[in-house]
Amino acid sequence: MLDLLTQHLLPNIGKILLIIAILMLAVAYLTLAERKIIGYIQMRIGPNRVGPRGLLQPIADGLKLLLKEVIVPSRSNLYLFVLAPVLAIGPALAAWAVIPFDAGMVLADINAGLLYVLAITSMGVYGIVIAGWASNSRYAFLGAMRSAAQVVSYEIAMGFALVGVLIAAGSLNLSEIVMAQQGGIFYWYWLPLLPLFVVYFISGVAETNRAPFDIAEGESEIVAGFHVEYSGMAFAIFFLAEYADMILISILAATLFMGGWLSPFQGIPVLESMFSWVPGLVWLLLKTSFFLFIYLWIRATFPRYRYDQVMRLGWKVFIPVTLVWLVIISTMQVFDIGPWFNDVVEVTTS
Amino acid sequence: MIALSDFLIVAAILFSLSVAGIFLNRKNIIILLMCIELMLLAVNLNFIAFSYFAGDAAGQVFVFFILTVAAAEAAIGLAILVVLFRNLSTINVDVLNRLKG
Amino acid sequence: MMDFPLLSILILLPIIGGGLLLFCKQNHVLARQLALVISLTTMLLSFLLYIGFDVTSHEMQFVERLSWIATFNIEYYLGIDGFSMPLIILTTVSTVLVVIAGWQVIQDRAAQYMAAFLIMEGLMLGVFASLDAILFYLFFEAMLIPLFLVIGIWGGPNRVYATIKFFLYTFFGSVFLLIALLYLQFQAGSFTILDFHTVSLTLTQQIWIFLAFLIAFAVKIPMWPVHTWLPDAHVEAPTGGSVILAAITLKIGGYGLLRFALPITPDASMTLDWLVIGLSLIAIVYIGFVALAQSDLKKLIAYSSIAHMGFVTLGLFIIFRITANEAITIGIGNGQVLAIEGAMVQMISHGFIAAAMFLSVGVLYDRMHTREISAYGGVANSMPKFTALAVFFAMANAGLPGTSGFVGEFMVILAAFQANFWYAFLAATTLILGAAYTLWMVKRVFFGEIANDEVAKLQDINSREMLLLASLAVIVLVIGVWPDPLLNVMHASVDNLLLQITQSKL
Amino acid sequence: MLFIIIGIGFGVMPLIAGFIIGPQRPDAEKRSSYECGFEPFEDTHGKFDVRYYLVAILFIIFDLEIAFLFPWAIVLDEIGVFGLLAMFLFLGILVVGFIYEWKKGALEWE
Amino acid sequence: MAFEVPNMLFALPEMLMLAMCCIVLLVVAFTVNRRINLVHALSQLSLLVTFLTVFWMMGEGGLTFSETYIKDPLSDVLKLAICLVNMLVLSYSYSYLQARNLLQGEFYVLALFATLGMLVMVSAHHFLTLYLGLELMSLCLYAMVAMQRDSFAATEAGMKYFILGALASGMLLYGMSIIYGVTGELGIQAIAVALDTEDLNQTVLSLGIVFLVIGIGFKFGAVPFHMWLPDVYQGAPTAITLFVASAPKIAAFALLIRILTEGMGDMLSVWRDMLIMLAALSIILGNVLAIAQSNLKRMLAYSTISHVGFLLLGVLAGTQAGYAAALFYTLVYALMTLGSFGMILLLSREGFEAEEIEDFKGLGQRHPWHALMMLLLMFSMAGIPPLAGFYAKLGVIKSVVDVNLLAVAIVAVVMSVIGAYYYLRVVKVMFFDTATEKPHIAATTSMQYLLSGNVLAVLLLGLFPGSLFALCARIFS
Repeated sequence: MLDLLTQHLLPNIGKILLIIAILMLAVAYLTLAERKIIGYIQMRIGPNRVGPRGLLQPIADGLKLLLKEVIVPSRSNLYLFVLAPVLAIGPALAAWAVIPFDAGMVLADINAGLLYVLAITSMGVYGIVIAGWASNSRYAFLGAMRSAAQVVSYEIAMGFALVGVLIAAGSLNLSEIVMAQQGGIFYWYWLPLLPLFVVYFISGVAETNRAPFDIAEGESEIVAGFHVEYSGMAFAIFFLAEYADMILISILAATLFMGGWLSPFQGIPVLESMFSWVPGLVWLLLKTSFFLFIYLWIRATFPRYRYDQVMRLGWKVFIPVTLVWLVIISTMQVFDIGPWFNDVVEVTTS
Repeated sequence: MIALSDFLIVAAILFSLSVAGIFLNRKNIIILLMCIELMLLAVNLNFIAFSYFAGDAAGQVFVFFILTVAAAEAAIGLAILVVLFRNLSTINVDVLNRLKG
Repeated sequence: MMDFPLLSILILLPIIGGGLLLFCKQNHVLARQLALVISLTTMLLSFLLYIGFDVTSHEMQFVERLSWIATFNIEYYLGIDGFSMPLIILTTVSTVLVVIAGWQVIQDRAAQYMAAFLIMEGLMLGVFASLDAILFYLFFEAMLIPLFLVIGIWGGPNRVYATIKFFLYTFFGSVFLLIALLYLQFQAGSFTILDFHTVSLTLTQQIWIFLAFLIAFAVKIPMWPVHTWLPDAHVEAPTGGSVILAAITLKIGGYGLLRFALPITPDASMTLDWLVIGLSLIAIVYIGFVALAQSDLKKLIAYSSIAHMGFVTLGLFIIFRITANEAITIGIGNGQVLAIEGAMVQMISHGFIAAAMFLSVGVLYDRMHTREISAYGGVANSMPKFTALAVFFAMANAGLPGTSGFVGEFMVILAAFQANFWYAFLAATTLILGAAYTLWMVKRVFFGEIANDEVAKLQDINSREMLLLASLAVIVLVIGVWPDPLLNVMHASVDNLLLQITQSKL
Repeated sequence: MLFIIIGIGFGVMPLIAGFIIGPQRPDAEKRSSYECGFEPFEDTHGKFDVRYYLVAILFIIFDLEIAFLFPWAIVLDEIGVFGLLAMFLFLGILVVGFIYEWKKGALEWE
Repeated sequence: MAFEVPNMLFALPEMLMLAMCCIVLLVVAFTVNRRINLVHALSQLSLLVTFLTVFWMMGEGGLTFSETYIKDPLSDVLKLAICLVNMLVLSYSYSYLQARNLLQGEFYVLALFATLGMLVMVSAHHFLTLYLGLELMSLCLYAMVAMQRDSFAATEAGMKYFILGALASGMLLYGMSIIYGVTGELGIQAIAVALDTEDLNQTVLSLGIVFLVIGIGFKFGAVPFHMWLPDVYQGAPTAITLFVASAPKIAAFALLIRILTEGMGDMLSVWRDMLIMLAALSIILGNVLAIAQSNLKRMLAYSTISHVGFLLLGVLAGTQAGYAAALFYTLVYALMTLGSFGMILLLSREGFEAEEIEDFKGLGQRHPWHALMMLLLMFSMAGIPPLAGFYAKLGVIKSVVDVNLLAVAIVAVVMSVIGAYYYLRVVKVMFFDTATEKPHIAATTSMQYLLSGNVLAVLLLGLFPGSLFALCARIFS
């Protein structure tokens, strides 16, 4: 028992805390990055008072939220009200367990990794619905319903997109999926699965309720969505969850469609050796950052969708597109068409 | 580790709970629906336990299908509930008493 | 024996004809004429049957045998012997009478009325002719449907109660019959009644089967204490219904005992004969007294029917007692033969007499629309011809020598003497009781002062009614003085039956 | 799996911290739920648009379809053309249902 | 893992049905409701085509789809019956539904899918396929019952049906899971082999069978699992009651036969006692409670319960002849139910449901022909010869007598006398009471002809039951 504790449990706890700590930091600075980038896009400079160039701004924000009162509305259901943020953040963090950061650099190398991610992330919707319900407020409730509907709608398109990845890779293990994409930038799945990739990423944006799909918290319509009644740390947790999800979506996009930790220059004679010193983790983080940037870019660029447009896009565009593409690539896979599906890649990780 | 019988006992308890819930519940139809789901989950647990301990995948495949059907069932159940709610404006079990004899 | 399927034609002709009548909807005249033609044809065919019947043989005659439900080995198996022959004639003749009796009286849905009777006729003939147990049961039950409708649709004010009671009583009885038949099939391996006769059974089995038979047929006959449906049904039934009910359906009970209970379970019959004899005597004496107390004409006749049928059961089951008392022998022939033939004659004669009585009541009812004895009085004054006939029938009913009623009762009483003096004594009380209630009724209805204006205004019977009653009177008289043609037909069969019964199956 | 526990724990802790550190000065106005200037007058757990419900149902159905696609996708190479056609049939039926709901307006908002 | 291509041909009827289902669904989706005639015709066509296919393919059979699917004489006959019955149901329902504004495409879609479920169920030879077929059928039926959305009774009936139906499925599944645990198999044949050859834990096995029997009892509506049946029959619109009452019973029969006799045949001694209890209770309670009803649909529901009891008699005999008799009973029951609910449909018109027994008052004068038809049906249900119902009862009672369960047989026949009472009441109302009004009959002529044909079939089967009996017997030999 003690053995189990020291040999197994403690190191893992350590790793987990490490991941979370890094993640939190990332979230914190993602908020700063967001404000900065959008600021620059809009020809302004963004936060610059706290610390050099505003670098301490996220810390200050966090402290402020920590010191604020958590108001529990008088007519809400206390348990559910408290449970909701926990349910929101829990899955957002737990999904990280199976993300491979580099070859073998993964906390839990389970076979059904992708399934796990999908399962865990879809639990996030509970947080939203419960928050809306527990608040017992018109706006919160409406916002919760809307975002829940939106999240589940896009989850389908996302699921179909992931099935495409599965067909191509023939495995649910995220590491194996990455390994299956070996061979350089053109062997990554973004190319053969281009429609699915696009659908996936846009769905990811919608999943996280980010602009331009942020109708659930559209200030002009329903004030702030499901967490309108939350304040202080409780709000902070939702906030954290949202950004953690963003990062998760990005890193998954990198893993599934962009070859994860693989170098983009694999197979290209000169460049391959030139960049071989770069650790896989860096590639992965670069790719992730790229997607995060796109997130922000989109937010700064696009106007908000109307709700019916959101749903229409999800159901009437994405689902048919993914279905058609699934048929195409499964046929390609079975009849070995194209360079991507010729062989099942031998995976060295055990 | 956890033995087969433990799984079965848990499943049996869940199953009994759901059946008891269906028969004792006099308040809310939604709870009835939940009991039905719980019942199916108990069955699933049974299947998975058996299939795992027997090393036979068929049970797990069955679970897959049960889940699917359960979803469809829930869909229909909720649809009927909505229709009933429109007629009744309540989801109390007690009001289901117009048909008697 | 004959290639010509006479029995089938006999059964099917009225059924199909009845079915056709249903299409005559509103055309009453056509319906009546068609019904008469069909019933007459059937009657003539049944006479043909009689002519072709070989009286020396106890074998089944006019046999037709086809596979019907092969899976269960159920056959379409027809044939008649000395027991069925007279009953078939009785059926065909009665139907003609019923058709004529209903000629004018029935104005409401006449076609359907006639159709019901024709269909019923076919089914009853089927009962008497079938030699396959399931076929028998089929006719036996199916008969209930038209009778149910006849009483229910054309019956009196309390008809619903009466019909449902009648139906449920008989149906209840017959389901036990079904179980018994199924059990027998399980034992014998086929549904043929003749095979049932030879199957060997233990006493316990026999007793159970016997009880099942008894329940089924006792309800039908009916025996006390399951008789209560009969007065109700008779009272509510239209005249034709009463006639058929009294003349034929009751006989099916007796026929059933003869065909099933006695030969199949002889040992049980012997063991339990005290039961049947006891019930029969109760029926004869007690019901006789009940009849005395009746104020309703039809009820009176109904109760008298029950008493008379008591003779039938008495005659059938007394045979076992006769064996025990072989020492005392009186009069003609073997006592056992006397008992059984007496019972048969009683059945036939009661068939005609009861029919005549009900027709007579019908005549009165059509004119006065009441059956209360107290509403009549002095009918003889306004209806002399009718009174003459009716009084004759009443005498026959009471068992006046020279009428058929006397022959049967006398034979049974004689046989009873061979068994036990007290049986005979109790049975003989019926002569007194019968005379008492019949004659008292006759006195109150036909003689004395004219009770009221309506009686005074009564029209005497028309030629149609005259024809009906007169022909019946002739039959009653003929059987009364010359029963040989009737007895001859059954001798061989009776002997054979006795042979079977006296051989223990154990 | 440990991760899940810790993840949840990580959610709980700051919440507690927030409760402890943050001031607790509730008053009626503050605790009433947000409305545009007036008092909330009814329980909001009442009716909601049936279309949300519809979306939920459709989601369940499609999500399960995806669940069926997952194992199929993985072993696609092994089950070959027959497996492919079987799944096409499956998807075909799915599409029929999809067309039906589309035509029936289940996907329309506003 | 090599996949051999299964013999698709054995499932051809189902595939055709599925294809037609999809086509009808699309037609419904793309046309407005005014084209309902087209949908009706298409639905009938699909049933007909399926019927013909089954007919054409009769004969050879066997297992296919990895032993999950079977085509044998039993499945052929039941499929033919299901298609035929449903064709009649659709024809009968047309005017009724039209008058109530229920004649929507969805009705046909649900009906066809339910039919598909039944077909699958009938051919299923594996717990999984059995379950899927059952649920496909049940789910459609739940929805159909609740289809009349503005009717309180219909929705309530739908809810009850749903809850108890789902409960039944749960029970059935739990039983299946236990059987799976004990035998390690899910295929009916494999289970039978395992029971035959292996030494298994009898206690647990019995427990599993208890749940299976409870589940089947629920689906059939056998006492004490009958609670849903009267409510559903009464609450649902009559046309849908007709649908629910007829063909699904045929499919349920397949469920019973496949699970208990083909799968658990070796455990006869275990399930027989349970079935005896179910059958006896059903017969007693069904008949007794039916007497108290004034609503014809409800009365027929209780009568159905008693019929279920009778049907179980044949199965619990555990002999080939018993199964054959039960099959015969099922088919005849379907025919009689069709007829009697058809009569209710026939007499119903816009704004008037002829579902109270009183509504039949004086039918004998108003419409003698229809009254005669109803009369034959009622007598047939009561088991009076020479109608088909008699032979149905004869067969099952004979089979229990043959295995020496005389007490059961006696209970059954005595109760059938009580049963006769309430059937007679209908006849009494029709013929002995005088009509208060004389409404016309709104139903189409073709429906009237079909209905008459249906009833005459009951009569004809009563006169010449031999061939159908022989057919049933051949299936189980």
